[in-house]
Amino acid sequence: MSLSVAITHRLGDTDFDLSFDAPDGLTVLFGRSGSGKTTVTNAVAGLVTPDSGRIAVQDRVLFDSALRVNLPVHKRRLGYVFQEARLFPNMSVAQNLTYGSRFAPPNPQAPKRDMIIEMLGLGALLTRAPGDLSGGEKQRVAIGRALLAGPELLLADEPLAALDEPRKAEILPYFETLRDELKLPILYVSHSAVEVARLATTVVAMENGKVARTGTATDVLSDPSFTPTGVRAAGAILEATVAAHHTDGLTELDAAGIPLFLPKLDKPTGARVRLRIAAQDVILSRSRPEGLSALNVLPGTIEEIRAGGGPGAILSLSTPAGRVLARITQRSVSALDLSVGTTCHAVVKTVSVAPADIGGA
Amino acid sequence: MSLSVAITHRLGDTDFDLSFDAPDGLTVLFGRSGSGKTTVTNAVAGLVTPDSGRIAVQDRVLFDSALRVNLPVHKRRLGYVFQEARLFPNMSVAQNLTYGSRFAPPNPQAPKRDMIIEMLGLGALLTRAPGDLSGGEKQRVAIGRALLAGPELLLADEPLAALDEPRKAEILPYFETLRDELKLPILYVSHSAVEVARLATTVVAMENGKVARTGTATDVLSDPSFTPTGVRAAGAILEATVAAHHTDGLTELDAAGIPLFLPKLDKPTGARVRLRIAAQDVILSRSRPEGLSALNVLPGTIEEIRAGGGPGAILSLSTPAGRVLARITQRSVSALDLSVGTTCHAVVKTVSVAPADIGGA
Amino acid sequence: MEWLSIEEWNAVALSLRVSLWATFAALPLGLLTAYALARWEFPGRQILNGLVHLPLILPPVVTGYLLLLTFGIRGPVGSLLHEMGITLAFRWTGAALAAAIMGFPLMVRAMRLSIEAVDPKLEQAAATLGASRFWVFVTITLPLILPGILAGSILAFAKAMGEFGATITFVSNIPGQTQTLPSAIYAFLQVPGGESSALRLVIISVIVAMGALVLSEILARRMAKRVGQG
Amino acid sequence: MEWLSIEEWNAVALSLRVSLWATFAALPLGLLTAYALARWEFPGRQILNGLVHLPLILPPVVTGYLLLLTFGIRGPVGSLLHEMGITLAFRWTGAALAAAIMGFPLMVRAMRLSIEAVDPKLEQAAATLGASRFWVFVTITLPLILPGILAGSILAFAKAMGEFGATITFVSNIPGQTQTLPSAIYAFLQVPGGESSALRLVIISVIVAMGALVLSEILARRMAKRVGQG
Amino acid sequence: EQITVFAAASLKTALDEVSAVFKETTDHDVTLSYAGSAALARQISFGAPADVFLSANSTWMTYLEDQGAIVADSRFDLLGNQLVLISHAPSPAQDWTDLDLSQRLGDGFLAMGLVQSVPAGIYGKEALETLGQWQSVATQVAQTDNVRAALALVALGEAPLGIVYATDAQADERVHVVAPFPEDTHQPIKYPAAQISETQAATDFLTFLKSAEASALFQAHGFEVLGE
Ligand SMILES: Nc1ncnc2c1ncn2[C@@H]1O[C@H](COP(=O)(O)OP(=O)(O)OP(=O)(O)O)[C@@H](O)[C@H]1O
Ligand SMILES: Nc1ncnc2c1ncn2[C@@H]1O[C@H](COP(=O)(O)OP(=O)(O)OP(=O)(O)O)[C@@H](O)[C@H]1O
Ligand code: MOO
Ligand SMILES: [Mg+2]
Ligand SMILES: [Mg+2]
Repeated sequence: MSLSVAITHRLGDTDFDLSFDAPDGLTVLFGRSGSGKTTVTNAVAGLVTPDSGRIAVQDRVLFDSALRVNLPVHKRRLGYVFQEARLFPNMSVAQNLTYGSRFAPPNPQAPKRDMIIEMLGLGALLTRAPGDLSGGEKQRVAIGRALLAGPELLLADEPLAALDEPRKAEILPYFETLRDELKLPILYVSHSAVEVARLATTVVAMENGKVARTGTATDVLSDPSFTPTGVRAAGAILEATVAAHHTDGLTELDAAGIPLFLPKLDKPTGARVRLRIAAQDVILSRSRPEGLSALNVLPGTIEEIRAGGGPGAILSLSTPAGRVLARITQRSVSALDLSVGTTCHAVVKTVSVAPADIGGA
Repeated sequence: MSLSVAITHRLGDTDFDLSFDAPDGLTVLFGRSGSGKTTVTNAVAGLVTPDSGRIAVQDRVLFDSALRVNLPVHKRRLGYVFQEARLFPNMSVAQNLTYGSRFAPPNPQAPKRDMIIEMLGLGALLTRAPGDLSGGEKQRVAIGRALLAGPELLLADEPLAALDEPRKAEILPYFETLRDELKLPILYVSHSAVEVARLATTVVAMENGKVARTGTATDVLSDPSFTPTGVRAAGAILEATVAAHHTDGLTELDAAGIPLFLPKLDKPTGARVRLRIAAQDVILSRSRPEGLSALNVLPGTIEEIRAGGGPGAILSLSTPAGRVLARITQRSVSALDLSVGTTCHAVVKTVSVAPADIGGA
Repeated sequence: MEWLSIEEWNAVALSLRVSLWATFAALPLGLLTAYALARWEFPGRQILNGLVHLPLILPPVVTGYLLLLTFGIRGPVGSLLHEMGITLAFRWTGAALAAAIMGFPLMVRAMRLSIEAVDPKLEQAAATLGASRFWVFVTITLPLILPGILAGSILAFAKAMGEFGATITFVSNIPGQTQTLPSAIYAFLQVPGGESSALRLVIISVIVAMGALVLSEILARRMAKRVGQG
Repeated sequence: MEWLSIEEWNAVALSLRVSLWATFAALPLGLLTAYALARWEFPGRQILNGLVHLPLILPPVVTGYLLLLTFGIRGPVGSLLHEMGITLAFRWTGAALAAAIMGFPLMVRAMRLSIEAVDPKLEQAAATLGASRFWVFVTITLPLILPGILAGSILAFAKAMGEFGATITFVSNIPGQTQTLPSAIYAFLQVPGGESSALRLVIISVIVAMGALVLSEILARRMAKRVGQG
Repeated sequence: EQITVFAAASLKTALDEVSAVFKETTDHDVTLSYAGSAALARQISFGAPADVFLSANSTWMTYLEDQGAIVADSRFDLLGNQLVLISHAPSPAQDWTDLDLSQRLGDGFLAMGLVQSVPAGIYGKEALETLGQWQSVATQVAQTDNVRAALALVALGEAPLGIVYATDAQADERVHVVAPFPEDTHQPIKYPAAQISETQAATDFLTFLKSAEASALFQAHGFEVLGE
């Protein structure tokens, strides 16, 4: 059990009472503004002392009110990317970046300074004072500072919210590396379905200081009844194997026998990958469609139809590759005469499985 | 000419030299982290005094180095939502919200306090101190504070970045109202293609202190060669008229004779609306597709095919409703034998024109 | 109370009056000076800064003597004020002036430190909302520096309660007019066996000043709670 | 220089030595006290706070008298120290002690204000990066409060340069040992025709203290530039 | 040998000269510490390293004597002084029999030392009481912490009249002596001296104070030398 949290706490009018156990990997805290994500993260960091409970990472107990254990913040060996950058105004960018390394025990696994500076595009800013940075630049420095502390547990509170898309696309794979290669336990707060789908091993959805739902990213995001941050978050996660790299720049995946085409993936043949297919990106067709630009077609059987309050419906399709969600209009449901048990085809455009939605499985 | 900016300025290592004229409406400043968006916004606010140049809103000159005009900040009648909330720590949330109104001349047009509190979900927080708010809550208060100042010019620097999707969806229409009904000139910094497409009258794309490109949202976003914040931003903007509201919750639009179906729009029949169709959400079909759940089909002729460095291509389609962009794989381009002049059909799922992508025209 | 003579009670009352007046009268000018030193660039800034500190640097007797030269009935300023009907020499008002001047550097330094700690970004935010410089100061800066103003005032008040050298040199010791607690204490200490009488007055002086101190701490806490971290 | 006698030069040198020692020796304790008052909750906090302010509240003569009672050769602490080979009474070290104690409240208040202005969020951030309390203080808090430390030190130094009442009462006015500038000025003012000699010394005292003041301002500016707004 | 002399501050000018001569004529070195008599006496009683004490009044010397802090029988009255009424405005000398202090004062102040603790103030009040003039001026007395401050008030014209020692009046040309106080109106003004340590140098210094050479210097500064 990598990260295990069970606490009660009272903050202002909000009563926190939550517990979740997350396996190795990256745990995303998900939920609306004010639901308590930062507070939980602070509790793990030791910046908030819960009224009672227990917090442990791997086999290290950070806090246990019963055993009267409460490891001081600086002994928890964290990196914390705060929601606001919190750079040290008395130091240059370079000094901010290396601040943590002087306290950390030597760790050959720890990320290298130059690599981080390169990845975050901080090369030109090293001698700057934090006050002379733009909002996004500050946040990048904060990310670098946390990573360079060589932490054994990484906390990140909406680390990418202030960044532009290309920068996000550059940084996201790095979080994957931390998760998969360095096996760093990560607690990650995010509002973004894309980030959740791509990074989360486990999703903890919060509501008003409580856990509304936990589960694997696949479970939580493919549950058509659970869309806490808007319908756009609904989507399914499939696993597939890299089958071939084609000369036209496409990579062919094998999802339980079904070929899927994606823009070139930087993974060796045979590698397992994880794909997110947003429910709204799926078109359903009764017959196998011909003459369409969309390359990916998954045959399946309708398992469930959930009509929302609006004109839409979310259909859950059982395919050989796994469950796929489709969000279409109720008008189409009746026009195509779809009901539970109907067989049909899910059509997914190649490129709608966007780079940011693909992660190593 | 609603907002007209022409300045040169040096900040650290960055040389600013830019000019743009934006008509009435909402101008989005768009660009990568560190490109100078906040600096330009600060210059309009009067918080940064440019080395030279001229800034005017409607017929009010705010700054003119030649005429030696430099209106003090407090006389510029602004509302400014800063990138960081900057709430007054010595005041409650309620006091923060009404701070500007005591200085503003009485203005029957100004938004009503209760309406803003309701929209931003601040009702339960009014007596709180700013230090007791979550990150997103702070940002909401900051938005409310700027709006309640009854400004004649609104500046907003990534106002929605810290908010979750449902909250964004609640606030976006309000910016439209400000733009369309109160005719408030707005300068809006954003990284989000969705926000740009939905809100922008004019887009000013910045790069390293310079204007990389300006134009209407339609122009800039439908230009397949210009995708500064990632391929996801490419897309076309169509104008249409509300034709009918159907009982199944769909609204039918008339786009130059082509019927388009959308989830219920809160606009009267006959109203003009603006739709964003992201290039990646479009599927192309040689024949008119049958038996698909997608309701919207636009026939057209291929005008341009732009193959990028990767496996994808962006096709520009001339349809009766206007230009539509489609991003598909080059493999599909050859499989469907598409070339300039080919007629084909653009298939768009109803719901892929998501609520946040629709704005009043 | 029996253990204090009427004259001693008068000294207590007078010391309080002098110290309170000194503190409150110095407040506006102290605040202005602190603000100017913290935020404005002007020629003579360093000179003003030096001038403010002068009473701290000079032995109190010298300050008192300079006050006498300047604000005495024959002094350039004193004679002018005298014509306007304001007499400082040999009056409690003069004692208040001496106390105010002696406490001025302490007051200004404390206020200046807290002004320098105010984040200009908040003031900018207020300006964008339509607040003129004046209103920014009143609604944002002032509330944020209240703890500093309080700290400065309490320092000045405490100093005023203990000030002796400059006061007695400037306005001498006229029971009921200018005989403050420190003068009375000093007088007792000048005669053998006067220690116990002096001690009584010292205790009173300590009680009064400590009361003010504790009060100011409570106030400051309350403010700090309100102001918190934005 | 000809216009100062050797004895007067000695007084200048001694005053400098006493003031510098008083300031530097008081620094660590002053910082600790300021930190404790600003950040820690402990029983007796208010009492400590009162004690720190005492030298400000009491007339200097009383402070000097209490010092004599406590740290004199026959005093409880003084006799102990004496046995350990440390004599304060009637030595320049005693003058430094008196000056340090008189300047202590000024020093502590200034430091405390700046400690209270440090955003605990920055200190938390440092802790998450592995810095223990001690290192947080050294690497974050201390650099951020340097302007306050400087302000406090300069106040204490200026006060030390001007301190007279407590010093002359505690350690007398012995040339070369305890005759500081203010004591020398006092002695001149006690005799007919001494004013011009006193004036010379006053000018020197002002020049020295102003020099220190200007220096501290320049230093503070440089720091402020470095620290800026995060 | 090295000796330290604690002396009342008002003796500074005269004593500086006297000790300079002493240093020249003997091989002793003298350090002089000037302060108020009260401060010096207390310091001596707390073990100050003084060898000789010159007080500006008898009470503090008696205080030390009672504590056994001075060398037995070494005490003697060294100097005397006279109390005078001075004015800022030049005025002819007057006799106390036809001088109405209250009337001369008008609404001005009478500057003098603290009447309960500073010697010149104590003597002054006593004299005015003897002369029957205290009651009429009591509320107009501006008391200072030392007699030099009272002199300064009159010299600057802040107070029209003041009571100081003749030695002070003589040294400041901005003030004018209106009337000396008759000696029988107050306790005699005495500056007692005594030996604190039993060193030879201290004895020598006290002996030298009584010498004709020293007497001449004291007299030059207006003091009255009290023979034994
Ligand atoms: N005070 C300063 N001194 C020197 N350089 C500065 C200063 N403030 C900003 N800059 C630099 O100027 C450039 C523009 O900054 P600006 O804050 O306008 O960027 P931005 O577009 O708002 O970025 P972001 O999206 O990250 O907020 C950046 O490269 C930044 O590093
Ligand atoms: N110091 C405090 N006193 C009282 N209530 C607080 C305090 N800090 C936070 N809260 C409240 O506790 C709840 C949880 O706050 P928290 O900061 O954990 O939210 P969050 O999920 O991180 O939100 P966001 O996405 O907006 O950052 C919120 O309702 C907030 O208003
Ligand atoms: O320091 Mo003073 O001696 O009386 O104020
Ligand atoms: Mg948060
Ligand atoms: Mg910015």
